[in-house]
Amino acid sequence: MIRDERIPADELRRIDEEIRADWPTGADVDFDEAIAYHESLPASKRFADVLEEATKPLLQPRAGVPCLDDQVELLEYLHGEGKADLLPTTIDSYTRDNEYEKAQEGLENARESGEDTLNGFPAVNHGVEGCRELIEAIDAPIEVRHGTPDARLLAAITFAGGFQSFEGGPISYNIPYTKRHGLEETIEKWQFVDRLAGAYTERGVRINREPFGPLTGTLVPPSIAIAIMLVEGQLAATQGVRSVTLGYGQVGNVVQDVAALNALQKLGDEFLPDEVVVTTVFHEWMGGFPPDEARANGVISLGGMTAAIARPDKVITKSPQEFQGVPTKEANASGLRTTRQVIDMAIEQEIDIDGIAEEQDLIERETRCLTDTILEHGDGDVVRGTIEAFDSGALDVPFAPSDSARGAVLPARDDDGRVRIFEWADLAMDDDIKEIHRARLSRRADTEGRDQSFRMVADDVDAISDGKLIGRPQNAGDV
Amino acid sequence: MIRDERIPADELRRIDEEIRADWPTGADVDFDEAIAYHESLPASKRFADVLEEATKPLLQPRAGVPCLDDQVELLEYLHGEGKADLLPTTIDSYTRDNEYEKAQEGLENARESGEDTLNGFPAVNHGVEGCRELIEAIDAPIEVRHGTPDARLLAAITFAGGFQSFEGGPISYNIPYTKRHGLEETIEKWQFVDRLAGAYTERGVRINREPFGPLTGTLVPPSIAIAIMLVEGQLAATQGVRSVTLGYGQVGNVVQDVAALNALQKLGDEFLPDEVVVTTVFHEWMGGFPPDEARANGVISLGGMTAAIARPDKVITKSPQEFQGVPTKEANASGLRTTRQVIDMAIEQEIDIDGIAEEQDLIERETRCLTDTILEHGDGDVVRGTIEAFDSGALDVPFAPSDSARGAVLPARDDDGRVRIFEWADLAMDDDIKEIHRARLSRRADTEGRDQSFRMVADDVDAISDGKLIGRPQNAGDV
Amino acid sequence: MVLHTMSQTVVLGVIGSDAHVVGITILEQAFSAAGFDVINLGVQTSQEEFAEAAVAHDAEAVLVSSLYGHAEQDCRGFHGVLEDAGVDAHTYIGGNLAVGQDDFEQTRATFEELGFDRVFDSETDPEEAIAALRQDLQIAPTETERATISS
Amino acid sequence: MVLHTMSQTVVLGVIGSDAHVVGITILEQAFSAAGFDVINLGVQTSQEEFAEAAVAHDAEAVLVSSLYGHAEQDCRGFHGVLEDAGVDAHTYIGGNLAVGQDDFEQTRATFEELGFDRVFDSETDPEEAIAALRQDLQIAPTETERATISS
Ligand code: B12
Ligand code: B12
Repeated sequence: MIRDERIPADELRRIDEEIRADWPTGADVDFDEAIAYHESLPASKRFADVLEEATKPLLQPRAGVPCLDDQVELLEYLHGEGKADLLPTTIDSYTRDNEYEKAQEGLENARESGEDTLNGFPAVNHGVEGCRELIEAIDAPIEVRHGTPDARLLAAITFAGGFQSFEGGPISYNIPYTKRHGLEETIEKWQFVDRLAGAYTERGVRINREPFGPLTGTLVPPSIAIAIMLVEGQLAATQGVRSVTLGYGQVGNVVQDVAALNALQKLGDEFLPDEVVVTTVFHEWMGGFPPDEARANGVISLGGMTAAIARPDKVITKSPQEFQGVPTKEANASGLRTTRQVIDMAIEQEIDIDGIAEEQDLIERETRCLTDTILEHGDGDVVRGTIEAFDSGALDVPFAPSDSARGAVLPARDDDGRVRIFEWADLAMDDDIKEIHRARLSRRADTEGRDQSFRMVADDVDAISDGKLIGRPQNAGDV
Repeated sequence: MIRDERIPADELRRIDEEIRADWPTGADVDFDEAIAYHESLPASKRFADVLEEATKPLLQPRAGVPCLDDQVELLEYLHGEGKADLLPTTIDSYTRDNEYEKAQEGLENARESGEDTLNGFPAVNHGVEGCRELIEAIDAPIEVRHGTPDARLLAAITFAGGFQSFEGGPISYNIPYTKRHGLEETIEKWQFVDRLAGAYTERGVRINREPFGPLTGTLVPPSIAIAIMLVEGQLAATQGVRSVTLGYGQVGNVVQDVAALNALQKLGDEFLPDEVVVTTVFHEWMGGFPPDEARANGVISLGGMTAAIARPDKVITKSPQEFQGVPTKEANASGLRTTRQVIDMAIEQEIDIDGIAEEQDLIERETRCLTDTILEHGDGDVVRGTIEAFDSGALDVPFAPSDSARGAVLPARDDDGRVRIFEWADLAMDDDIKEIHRARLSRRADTEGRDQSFRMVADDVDAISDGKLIGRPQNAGDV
Repeated sequence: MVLHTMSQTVVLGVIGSDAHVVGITILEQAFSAAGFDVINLGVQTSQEEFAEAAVAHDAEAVLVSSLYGHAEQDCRGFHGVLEDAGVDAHTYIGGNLAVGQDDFEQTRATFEELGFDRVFDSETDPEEAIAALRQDLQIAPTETERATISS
Repeated sequence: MVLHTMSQTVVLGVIGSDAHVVGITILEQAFSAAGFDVINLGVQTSQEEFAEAAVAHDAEAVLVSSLYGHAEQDCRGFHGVLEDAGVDAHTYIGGNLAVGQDDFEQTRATFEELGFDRVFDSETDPEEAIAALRQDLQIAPTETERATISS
């Protein structure tokens, strides 16, 4: 059984050669040449430096289209018209499944038809050269964003291709993104990704790694997200990563979101080794959006407001077309500018909201229950502990589609709109904390004159897209 | 010289007859018949009741086009698609100048060309019948919004036409809206408007009156706006008005805006007689907007957020096209829905921000300096006092285009973005308060490494349209 | 009038390599509450798995969900696979069926051509789909629902 | 090269019954700071008042502002009035010149036809207008500004 240990150099080389044989473009990767290439890049394209030196939250959208020239045009637009500080390249779903053949078909199809028949940029198929053309065309740092359980080849090619930031992790790109990949398997594969990033780091090219904080995007209780971020941060650090950006997805309650971002930074600094620079990223609401651009702009703005108060290092913006499908570049840029306006109008204001410290304290205590149980399950080893804790249900993620998580925990909002846990299943949590949640939820049930039930959860899932934060019953008393 | 006294019934009748002779449609007004007409209206169209009974902030846009059928269509759209709770009818500029002839030309022009050659609805020209058609077509209360120094005929016709709410007042529709009308003149004319509203009120038709709080819309210090609201509320009460909605325009600093709205309600309740129901209206940012719909949506959302925290009775929304010109109905509805989404997501949250009580206290003290000076100037009479105080400069409004105000007071934002007074001129204010402003502004000057000057004011005027709250110098140190 | 009121089986799943699970979680709960026996195959279900489950449970309907934008590729040949397996069930598809900002009527036509009996967009309320299936299967509403309707 | 550098007079005002004063307040300050003598007529200025002031102060330029959407009506015949009064100055207009969401190129054409030498939209930075006027009047930038440019 694997453990949280650094992959030895020869093992790294062996796997590297093996996976590069998976698709022809793998052959073009040359580590030493890649280091030289990264060294040739200007300071404005060094992701970790730009992010860590920023004095206010940097904005980054999501964006990926199949063809290279279209991707260049898209990113130029988001940089120019959207004023994005950091840029993304979102990878298509076939690549995420390692189906490079299908991705190739889709890419050729897209080239011929001019239509976007893939939902992202197939970076493996574009190869090192294609990636570098993109890096060279855009005067800003670019991150690879995906959702790939086995991202080894993608990492090898995009790192050599000049990308200096890579989203994901063994839990965060497994549990929400796939049904059948075992956790042990994805951890092993991501140890390679992190080790490769660490190898670049050793040579002075600090590749930024960003675990995917929002998980299933749907009412994830902050402590569950943070515990998983801490684990993924630790795994990355073990493999030599020195720039880690921990993520968190907005739940919509300002106090809880600010408290969670504070806790994330604090616990990140505490749990990760001193030589790692820990930054945070806040994702604007990742759950179901309103089917209406005007109302979606309201959701986006609430995210901007929260970011202005919490001041994370980075904000991933949404577009007003989130509900409908992949946004046009105009809509994507508009989400960026709406967010920028709200942040810039609010960030110089002193906005100290009551109760943030208490909520942060609760989140930290909850998170420690989970990190403690992980260490206990693994007899001190975080890899074993994570696998065992998910297995026993002591660690769980709501709405997890994966067979590797129980997905038995159910969240619901309390009367103030904060996300609490309604069904604990086997989640490892102290009784006094459970009691706090229970009391908060029962206050809501009283307000609504109905029992706590899955109906409440379902109502909460739809609430924001229906225009509210809390899924109250339509007619008071229609139990 | 006029005083704050109720117009006697015979005088009311005399003026009424006189002004109704100004334009042919005036002849159709019959007070008793109008009372009967109002009584026939369903509860859903009773403005004062709907507003006063609401449990959350009601939303109202601005909207007016020249032709009746277009106005019906526009309001139906804003009610249906925009989900506006209360509707407006904005009057054109010629009518505001009592140039009914020119308005008639514009109206005929519009009817022929199909173009909106007037910037609003010429209600006097449409007459009692036209107004009633509008009232009947829309299943919601409708307010007359304008900017007319002498609104007597407009009031006579729109009240008889079934409107139950009327914006404006002798100061708020004089100082920001016109150069040459004397204050004594507009007060006299608005005493008639209020007296007429009072006459309806006596007969059971409570006409809601809404002084225009934002004044020049540009960095108006809260206490100046509130003092003027209190005066106009008192004048209306004297004439028999029993439903008064005091207004306030967002300055963009959340703490200051919430504090101002709290102070407005508190002082309104204190200063106006018990038999008057005092409600408040919050205007989303009334100054220059960004020339970009995406960023404008951010400005609008910050207004929604502020409203969710302060919970005024009504919010006047802006559209994302504010910068460009009169908005399309779609853009107008979109401003409503963006605002609604933000309010509904935030209003159930407990968001208690530090420092609101202190800021409110400061605003109240400032306001009392101004109301005290008014009473002193008028030897206890608020009408005389207002005229004399404006005359001496003890009362003033920044950027006032009117010859009746000095317009010598200049505002600037402090380092936290709150609007302070940079140039006091002769404004009546206690020295300790002046000292507080001075200290706050000098902190900002220090931050920016430049002197306080008109340059700072000009930068603040442009700041929000340029994407920031505070007009910082472009390059630090470019003094 | 005696209508079919006994419990009926529907097979539900997300096709292809799509992992969006929240929608089918809500659908499962809604169809169960409406009296159907729901076989939820979860996310990332292949065409063959849908066919096998439909056969195994003698399903009256197969409900396919797709959110991630590859529905068209994932559903090509699906009705052939069902036919080959001998499945004769109503087939519905719903979710976010095209990549990008599509015109839904065109999308509907595409999926009807592929063989689906009904096509739903992502604004669909579960109740709509339940009502449609009841109509297709000629099932009367349950007692309680009738009570609600007539009260 | 010796260019015209002495102080020049511009007449500024908001035409018609428009009361939007903030824009001209900023313009007044910017033109003054740039070395012009500014005669600010304020808001709600009639065509005749513009003409009288231009004559009285021998103005080199007349700057008309309009924000409220009635500019076209308010400016009809304006250049005739100026001519009759014997005014031979550069005429600029700026602000929000049409009601509603207009296409600016069309608006520009409309006001050029009415006789204005230059037409500015409401995104105009005062510096742009100053630069244009300097060009039209062939004025060199002031000492300090030259210093800034060359440094
Ligand atoms: C949450 C979410 C995620 C989560 C999913 C977590 C999980 N495992 O479930 C995460 C973050 C992991 C994710 C990942 C991805 N996502 Co996603 N996601 C969303 C989001 C925001 C909400 C989806 C949701 O849960 N809605 C709430 C539920 C209740 O509603 P629903 O899913 O629409 O289902 C209802 C209806 O559609 C309908 N319905 C659905 N199916 C069916 C079937 C039938 C027969 C019937 C009758 C009705 C019906 O009834 C359901 C219940 O009411 C949507 C955008 C949105 N809608 O706001 C994007 C969205 C669906 N995702 C999208 C994309 C592209 C992706 C990714 C490919 C890219 C990425 N961003 O990484 C990956 C795909 C990963 C994969 N392999 O599947 C796109 C799809 C684009 C398109 N179709 O054109 C969307 C639209 C976002 C966007 N605008 O770009 N996503
Ligand atoms: C503040 C404001 C008000 C205040 C004005 C207070 C005052 N007395 O100044 C109040 C609330 C009273 C008001 C009233 C009205 N307003 Co108003 N108002 C605005 C607003 C929000 C900002 C204007 C402003 O001060 N901008 C800041 C200054 C610095 O910029 P500026 O005025 O654009 O000027 C700059 C440039 O335009 C340019 N410029 C201007 N003139 C010139 C001239 C030359 C020669 C040059 C070179 C450059 C130039 O340089 C200036 C300095 O940088 C605008 C919308 C916007 N822009 O966001 C609406 C707006 C101008 N108003 C509008 C309307 C319709 C009205 C009303 C008729 C209706 C109403 N709502 O009651 C009344 C009119 C009253 C009247 N008789 O004039 C419309 C005009 C519609 C159109 N043109 O199609 C606008 C665009 C709002 C909208 N979208 O509907 N308003």
